[in-house]
Amino acid sequence: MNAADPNGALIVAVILFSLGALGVLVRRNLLFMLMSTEVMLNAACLAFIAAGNRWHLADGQVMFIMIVAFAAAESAVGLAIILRMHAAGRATLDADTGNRLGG
Amino acid sequence: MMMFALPALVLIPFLGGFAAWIAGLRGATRPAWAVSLVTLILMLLVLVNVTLASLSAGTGGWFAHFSMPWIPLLGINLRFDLDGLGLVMLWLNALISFPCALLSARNVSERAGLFHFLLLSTIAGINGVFMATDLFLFFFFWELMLLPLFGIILIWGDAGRQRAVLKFFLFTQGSGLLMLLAILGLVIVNAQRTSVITFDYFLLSQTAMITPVAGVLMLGFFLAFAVKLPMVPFHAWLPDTYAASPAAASILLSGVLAKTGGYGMIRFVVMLFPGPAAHLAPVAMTLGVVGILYCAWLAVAQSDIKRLIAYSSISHLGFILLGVFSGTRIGMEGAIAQMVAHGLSTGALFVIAGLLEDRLGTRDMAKMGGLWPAMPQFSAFAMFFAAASLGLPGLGNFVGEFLVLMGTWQVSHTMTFFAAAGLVLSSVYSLTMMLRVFFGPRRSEASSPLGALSVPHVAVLGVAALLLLALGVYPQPVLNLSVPASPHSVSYAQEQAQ
Amino acid sequence: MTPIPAIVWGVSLVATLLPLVIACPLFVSIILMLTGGKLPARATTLLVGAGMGLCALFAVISAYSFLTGPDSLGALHVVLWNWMQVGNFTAQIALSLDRLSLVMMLVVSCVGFLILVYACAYMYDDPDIARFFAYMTLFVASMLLLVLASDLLAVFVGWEGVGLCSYLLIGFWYGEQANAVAARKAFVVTRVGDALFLLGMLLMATAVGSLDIPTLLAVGPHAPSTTLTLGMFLLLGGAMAKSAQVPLQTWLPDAMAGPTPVSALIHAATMVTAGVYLLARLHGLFVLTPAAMLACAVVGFVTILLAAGSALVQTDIKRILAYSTMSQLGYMYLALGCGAWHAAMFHLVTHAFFKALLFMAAGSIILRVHHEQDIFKMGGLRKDMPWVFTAFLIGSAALAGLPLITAGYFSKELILGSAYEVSPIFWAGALFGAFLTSIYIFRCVFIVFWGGHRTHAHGRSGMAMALPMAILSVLAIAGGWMEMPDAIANVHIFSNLLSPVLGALPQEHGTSLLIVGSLVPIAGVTIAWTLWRPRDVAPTPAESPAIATLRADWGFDTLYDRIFVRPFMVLAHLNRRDFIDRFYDLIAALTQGSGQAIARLQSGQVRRYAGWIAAGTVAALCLAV
Amino acid sequence: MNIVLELYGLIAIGATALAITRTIPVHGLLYLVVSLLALACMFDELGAPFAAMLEIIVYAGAIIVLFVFVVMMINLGQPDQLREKGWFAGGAWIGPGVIAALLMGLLVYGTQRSTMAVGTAGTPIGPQQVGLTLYGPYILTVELSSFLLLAGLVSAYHIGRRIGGKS
Repeated sequence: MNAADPNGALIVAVILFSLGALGVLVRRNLLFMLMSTEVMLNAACLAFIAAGNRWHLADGQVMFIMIVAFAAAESAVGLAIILRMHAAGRATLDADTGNRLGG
Repeated sequence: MMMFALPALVLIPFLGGFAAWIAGLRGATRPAWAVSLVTLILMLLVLVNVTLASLSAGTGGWFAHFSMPWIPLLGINLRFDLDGLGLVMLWLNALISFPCALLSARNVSERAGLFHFLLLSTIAGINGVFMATDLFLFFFFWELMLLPLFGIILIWGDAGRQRAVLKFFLFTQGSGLLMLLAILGLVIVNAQRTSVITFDYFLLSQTAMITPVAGVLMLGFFLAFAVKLPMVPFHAWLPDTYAASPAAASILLSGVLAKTGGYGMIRFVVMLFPGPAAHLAPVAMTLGVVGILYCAWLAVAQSDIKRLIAYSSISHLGFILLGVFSGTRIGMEGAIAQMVAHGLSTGALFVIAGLLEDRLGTRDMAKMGGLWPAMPQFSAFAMFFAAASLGLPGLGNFVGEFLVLMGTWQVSHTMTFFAAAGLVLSSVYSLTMMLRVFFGPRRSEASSPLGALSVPHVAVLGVAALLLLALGVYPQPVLNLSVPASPHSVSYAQEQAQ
Repeated sequence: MTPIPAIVWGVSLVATLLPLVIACPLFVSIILMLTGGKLPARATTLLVGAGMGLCALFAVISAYSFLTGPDSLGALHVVLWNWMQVGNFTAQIALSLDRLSLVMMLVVSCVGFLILVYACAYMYDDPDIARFFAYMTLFVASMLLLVLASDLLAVFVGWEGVGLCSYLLIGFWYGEQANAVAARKAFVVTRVGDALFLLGMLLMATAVGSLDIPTLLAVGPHAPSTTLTLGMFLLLGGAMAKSAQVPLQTWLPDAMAGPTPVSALIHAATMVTAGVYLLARLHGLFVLTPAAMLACAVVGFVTILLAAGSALVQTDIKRILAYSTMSQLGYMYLALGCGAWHAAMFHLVTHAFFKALLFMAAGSIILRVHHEQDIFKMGGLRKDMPWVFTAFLIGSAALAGLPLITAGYFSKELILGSAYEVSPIFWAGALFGAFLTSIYIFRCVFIVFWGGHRTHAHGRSGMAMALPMAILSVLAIAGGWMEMPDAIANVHIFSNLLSPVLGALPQEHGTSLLIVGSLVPIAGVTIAWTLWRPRDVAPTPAESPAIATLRADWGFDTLYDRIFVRPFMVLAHLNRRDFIDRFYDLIAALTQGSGQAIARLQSGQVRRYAGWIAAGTVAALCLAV
Repeated sequence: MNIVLELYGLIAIGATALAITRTIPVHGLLYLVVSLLALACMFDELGAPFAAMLEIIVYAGAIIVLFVFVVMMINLGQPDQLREKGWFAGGAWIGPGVIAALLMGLLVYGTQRSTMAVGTAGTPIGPQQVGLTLYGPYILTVELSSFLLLAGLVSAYHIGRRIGGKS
């Protein structure tokens, strides 16, 4: 396959990252915040892969694998917390009520 | 014997304090009190011994010396030297500490042992401050005298004590830090110059004379002592602290502790950095005058008797600043005489205020009034000390104030003029205090019967009155004795060697 | 360490007695203080009588032996001890007796003795009699120190000492708030003068190097004239406050709150004249500063007229006497300002006699009419108390200066003569003052002693009160005969006595001045009679706003209250919590506030944290890019 | 310019934008899957086929399914939708929008300032190469991520444990 232009990929990564950040900041629903985090992680992956392509090294993909592992752990824990909050009787998944400890 | 007398003056009260603590562990008040009194008497005996030996050595210069290595690596020694100024201050401390111990017996019923321990530690620290000639040791004692006092105020003070102690702590420790920096700076400068690390006062004084950064270093010392004295923009801690302290601590604070500031000004600012101090003098004197007037003015408006005395005390301390920085011998002598007289008169006034608070259960002068018939003897004493505090000639304070004014007059007529206006204001607040507390119609029924004074009170107030009178009519011995020795004069040790 | 200087006892009798003159009342005072009121009243009065008697006796003996002694023209010094010696400044506690201090010492000790004897009876029933006499004797001791001290600084000890005793005695009946307030006012106002005095001393000490009065007089004239003028102005300020001269006069009328013997001794005979004495002692320097002398004369001149005007409308008998004291002191200041030292001293002496007498008589009246002091509530007392009436009449005559028969006449004529010498305006003003004096004092006499009864007098004045009054009555008449103008009789005992110290008496003037001066008091008495002679209706004080102002001391009190006292107190109360302290509190509050503001960031809201992280990233990128 | 790459990029961006603005979680998740698939295609275009496969299998296949499970378990309903709409009030966008825009602008500026030259045309990097690198120089990282996964496992188990006990 032909090597693609990593610049374009980088811009896409940046836009995706910003969108993810926007999601985290805007959404009050914990579920969507976790999803936005995933988006940000993916954007980082894209940047790594693009860089790996540019230098023609496998390290980019290694980093991708690490990120995937991290994302898996993070979403597992995050979702567990959401479940727990739900089970504890928290009516909504509103993140802004998270400061009322005791749930 | 003389060799070990100086460290003994520090060790005796400190160890005595431990003994009092142990004696008071059972909860009984009496044994702790007895131990503390015995300790003070022992200390007094040692002091008498030192004084006799010093007098035989003649006036001027350094009387006694003690030195022992402490941390040789950094050139820190346990070094004590005694000159006339130190001796007079030691006497003041010894005299003031007696009423503290004598009268505290009544006020303190809880944890008396601890109280006596803290009190005696403070006294030990003050003694050390007046003798230490190793700057590190000086700083050590400087802190040692303050820390127990925080404890005393915090445990036995009145309702506003926490805030007061916080203020006291921030001011004194903050300024103490500046002094530590100045000490270290001086040591480093000296080490660069002579490649010898030492904290010795006499050696450092050589460097202090010539170093170009002397001005900055001096400011560090100056600020620490200005806060302690206190000088006017830094006085805010004092009224709160005095008002919140238990009687013994107020007496000690106003009687001696404030004088450590004046002592430090003489020994570590004017004597150590004569050049920069002369440059600073107009500022310091102006602040002194401002303090005299401003605090006298504030004193007039106070309704809390302890705060009134506190402000009057700051006002009088302005004279010390004025005298020390007047740069004249006469002003310096006046400042020293003022320190002694002020220690006695203000200490006595705080004894009186403490007793009033004790008997009436309030410090608010609006609730007093017409107390003279109820306690004539006591009121007469109050009148005496009020007169002393307004600078009545024939009493000690006048000697100090007159000499200070005389010294100031030679430097600036304007400042003297304003300082003399302070004399008028001092009569206003002193007499206002008398008017509101003792004269006028009886305003309230006392919470407890007012009765006669106890024997210790009469003794304490009587002795203070006699000493003030003696200082007022025949101050010459004190004036002769209290000449501060210069760091450049031959030290006692060298003299002995010759 | 210098050895304690041995007390230098002079060989002569005088040198031995002189310290004792001061020590006698001082010891009495100390004993009374230490016993703390436990002595019975009889023992107290005996002790006081004995102590003061000894004091007066010693004073008379030492005066006699001094005048008959070898150096009766010079001065005798008794150095007690070195007070302070710092650098090249030395102050000694030393007494010196010359002819000037001798006169003053005699006045203080003898008049003092008489007044204290009177007071023994006056205060006998007061429960606090011991305290009263402790203060009184302390006052006499301080006053004698003031008079005899040879060092200005030691004079200052006495100066402040009498001030303190005056304060204590004005506020003696402290149960009344007003008395204690008046006492404080007296002390503070005189303290203003004391501060000026102190500054004057500092100036002189710096210029001359010593405060020893003989040294000052010897070396002082060589000082620069501006220094000298300034110094004399400052000392004059101190003297004026003590003598209640305009503009520092406001304390004296209020000082009448004290017991009447106090007013007699302190606020008429002795303390208030201390300023006159001081200036007379320093006349050698004073004469070199014409500006200060002129100021002194003007002050005296103004005071004469203002005080006489106020006295004219007072209703309180003691306040009338207080204003008259002020006015008479004005005469002394006028005399001093005109360089008539003899006249000033002579008037001081005669004034001490007749004013003490007047106060004693007034005290007797007050005591017997149940402490009523309003003259319009008295009346017809001539028949109830003939002897007191006689004494009061003699005192009034002397105060008014009725010609030939009274002491006041001769001393006032001496002053008028010297005033004419300087300026006819001074003379005319002083003469007008004398006119007013005779009006106001005889107004008082006619209202109090003539007319119908408006109050009931009881009891009798005892022997101890009558005798001093009798003696002073004699002195108030005969005291003037020791110094008469040549036109009447060539008697110059007083001026001859003082000439060695004060210089020769200046040349006298013709008899025309004397005649005018004699007629004016008589005219005044006549006018007083026409205005206030007994009528059918009871006299009432005239009322109008102008008179109210006049009665309130020309509004000086209100003015000072508005200008100084009230702003001072109001501002002090506004700033009671100390704005510097507030400033530190502000710093503390700011620190605390910012801490809380930052703590609020720790909200527990994940989104906010994320926002901050993002913002931080943006900031970091901004820096990095 | 590689048009295909840009196209995939646009799809990813569009899908993501839709994903984060949905009010119904399942819709959001579906858009997210689309976005992930587009990204996988980009990976493949960028010469990382192994990563593309992993992206589809692990991300889209495992993690998103986990999300779906959770969505099913917490059973969100109509009121939640309305509330979500309420949370989208205009004001809520301003702050985050500004920050995100700034972030984007800065990152774009930063990455484009030093333009990356198009790399040397090379063959795609296969799984073998990746595996060798992973278990060669990066072995320590692998171990660390195993810790991380273990920790995630334990904590997820611990947090979720008491749900049953409570009901």
